[in-house]
Amino acid sequence: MTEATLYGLCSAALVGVGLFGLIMHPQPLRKILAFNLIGGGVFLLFGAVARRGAAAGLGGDPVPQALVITGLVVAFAATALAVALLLRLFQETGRATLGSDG
Amino acid sequence: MSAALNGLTILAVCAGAFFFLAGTVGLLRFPDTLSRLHALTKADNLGLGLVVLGLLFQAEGLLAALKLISVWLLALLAGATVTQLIAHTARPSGPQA
Amino acid sequence: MLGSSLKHPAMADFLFAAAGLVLAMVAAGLARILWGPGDADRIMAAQLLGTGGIAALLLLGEATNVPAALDVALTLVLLAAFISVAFVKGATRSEADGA
Amino acid sequence: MAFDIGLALLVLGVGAWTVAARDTFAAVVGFVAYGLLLALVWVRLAAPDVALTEAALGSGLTGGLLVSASTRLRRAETRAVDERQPASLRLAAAVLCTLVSAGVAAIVLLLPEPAPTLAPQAMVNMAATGLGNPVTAVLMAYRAIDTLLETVVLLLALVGIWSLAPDRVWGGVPGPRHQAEPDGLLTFIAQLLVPVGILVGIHIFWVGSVAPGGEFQGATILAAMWILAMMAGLVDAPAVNRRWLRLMLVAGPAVFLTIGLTGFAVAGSFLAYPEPHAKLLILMIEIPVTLSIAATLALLVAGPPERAPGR
Repeated sequence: MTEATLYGLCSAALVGVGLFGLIMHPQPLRKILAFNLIGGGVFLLFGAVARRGAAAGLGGDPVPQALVITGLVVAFAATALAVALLLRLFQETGRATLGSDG
Repeated sequence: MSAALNGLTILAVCAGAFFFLAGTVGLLRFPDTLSRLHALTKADNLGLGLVVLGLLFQAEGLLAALKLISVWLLALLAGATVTQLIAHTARPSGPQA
Repeated sequence: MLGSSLKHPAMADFLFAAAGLVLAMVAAGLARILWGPGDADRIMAAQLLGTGGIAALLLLGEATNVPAALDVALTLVLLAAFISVAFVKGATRSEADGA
Repeated sequence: MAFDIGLALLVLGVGAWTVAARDTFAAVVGFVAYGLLLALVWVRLAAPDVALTEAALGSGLTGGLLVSASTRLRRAETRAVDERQPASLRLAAAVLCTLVSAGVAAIVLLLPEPAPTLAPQAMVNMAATGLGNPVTAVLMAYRAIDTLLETVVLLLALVGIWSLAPDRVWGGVPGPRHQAEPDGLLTFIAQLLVPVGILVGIHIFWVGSVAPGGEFQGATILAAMWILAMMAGLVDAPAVNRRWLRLMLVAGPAVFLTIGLTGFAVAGSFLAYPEPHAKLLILMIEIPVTLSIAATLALLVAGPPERAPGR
């Protein structure tokens, strides 16, 4: 097994673990964390694909690597927006949970 | 000459690894927050410092050496200051362990 | 400060093994995050992981000839300090919120 | 290989802990550790540019944001009753997630052989851009439109956050006013770290054209240093209705778009750079874009306005 395959399998497991957290946790902050966990897994999958594409004297294919950098920035923007919404909810209601009766 | 430098690298890196071991043991074994803090700062500073020293013997060029030293100094500064800040926040409620 | 073009292959192996060793010991320290009991302990465990992770990264970069590992280490150490300050500030703000 | 297996297991273990932890703050600390380990993984996968981004943004800035949010929400979290989902739901979710993981794993194992790659094309065309780092070349030349749109996405997220401000502080100053203590520890650390951090940020931006680094990584470090200076009370956050601030935020995308549109006239298509000037044009885009991204990222962390704008 190559290291690309190894980390690819690791990414598959991370996506599953993150998805589980996203479904099971009632608190929004935990959902945001799980969303970022899934993100890490997906980016790692791109990394494995990039590593497999090593050619022309490069250790990896630069195109998926650049896509991951773009993805990380967008994931950060989404996280910041989600956190701001959550803190605003907390300020308004004193609660940090979703649902009808908290 | 190169063999001597390699020997120094091995010596320093091994000593650094030992201090990381000591820090981990301290973190796991010491009874209260403040003494763990004490153990940790020692391990941090010396472990990373010795690894950096070891790698300095292998560094290519002045910039790389400068970066290595900066990593250590920054870790030292941040670690020491942050440890103090944490000690302050840990104190009002007392050691929590 | 001799060029690493002269580096002995055994040296690369040694540095690589040392990176693994430091990482393994730091991983053991991670158990602290699992136990808690206080936030301060968790931050400390993360800090040990941070320092150990940086040491492992430096060793790895030298072993596999990735000079950019130095920049990654510099970034990590700066951002680790940033996170710790955010923790202290957040804790004091939480007290202010509750007052 | 033993190293890689250990590292992969460690990443997985920390990831699982982040989900399993009962306490939210512990989970956040786990997430920061997860990011640090991922940076190591990226070095192993021969992607130092991504390792830098992960260290700066994925773990660092995101970690700081989540740490302060979780410490502030502490009070609300303890009040929230620990509602455990029913076992049947847990089982169903576990089965679903296992299936998803198995699907992704199957994709990994069934990837085509030999692996398709754009690396040779990237290398062949890199000379035309005058750059020495293929990842920067992809971001700034071949896929420049993605990068342009991304700077716009960041601005949209910031508009979204600002629009969460209550009416009375509309256009005001984000965050509380942090008091500087002249002899305080925090002031001391900030005064030492901020200048060094700015230097490192500029260095990482600057080497990005020939070595791992670039505008996103450099901008993230600059943003973190600005926030650090705000938290230490060295500077106050600006009111978000300030004209200079608005200009700083849009300067990057605006210059990018202008040079992109000029591409129609001088090189025949949108975002095409005339060859002898490619490097100069890319640099002309990169400098304002870096400043704009740094300001946007810092304000994304600072959050919506909380104090009325002063005059």
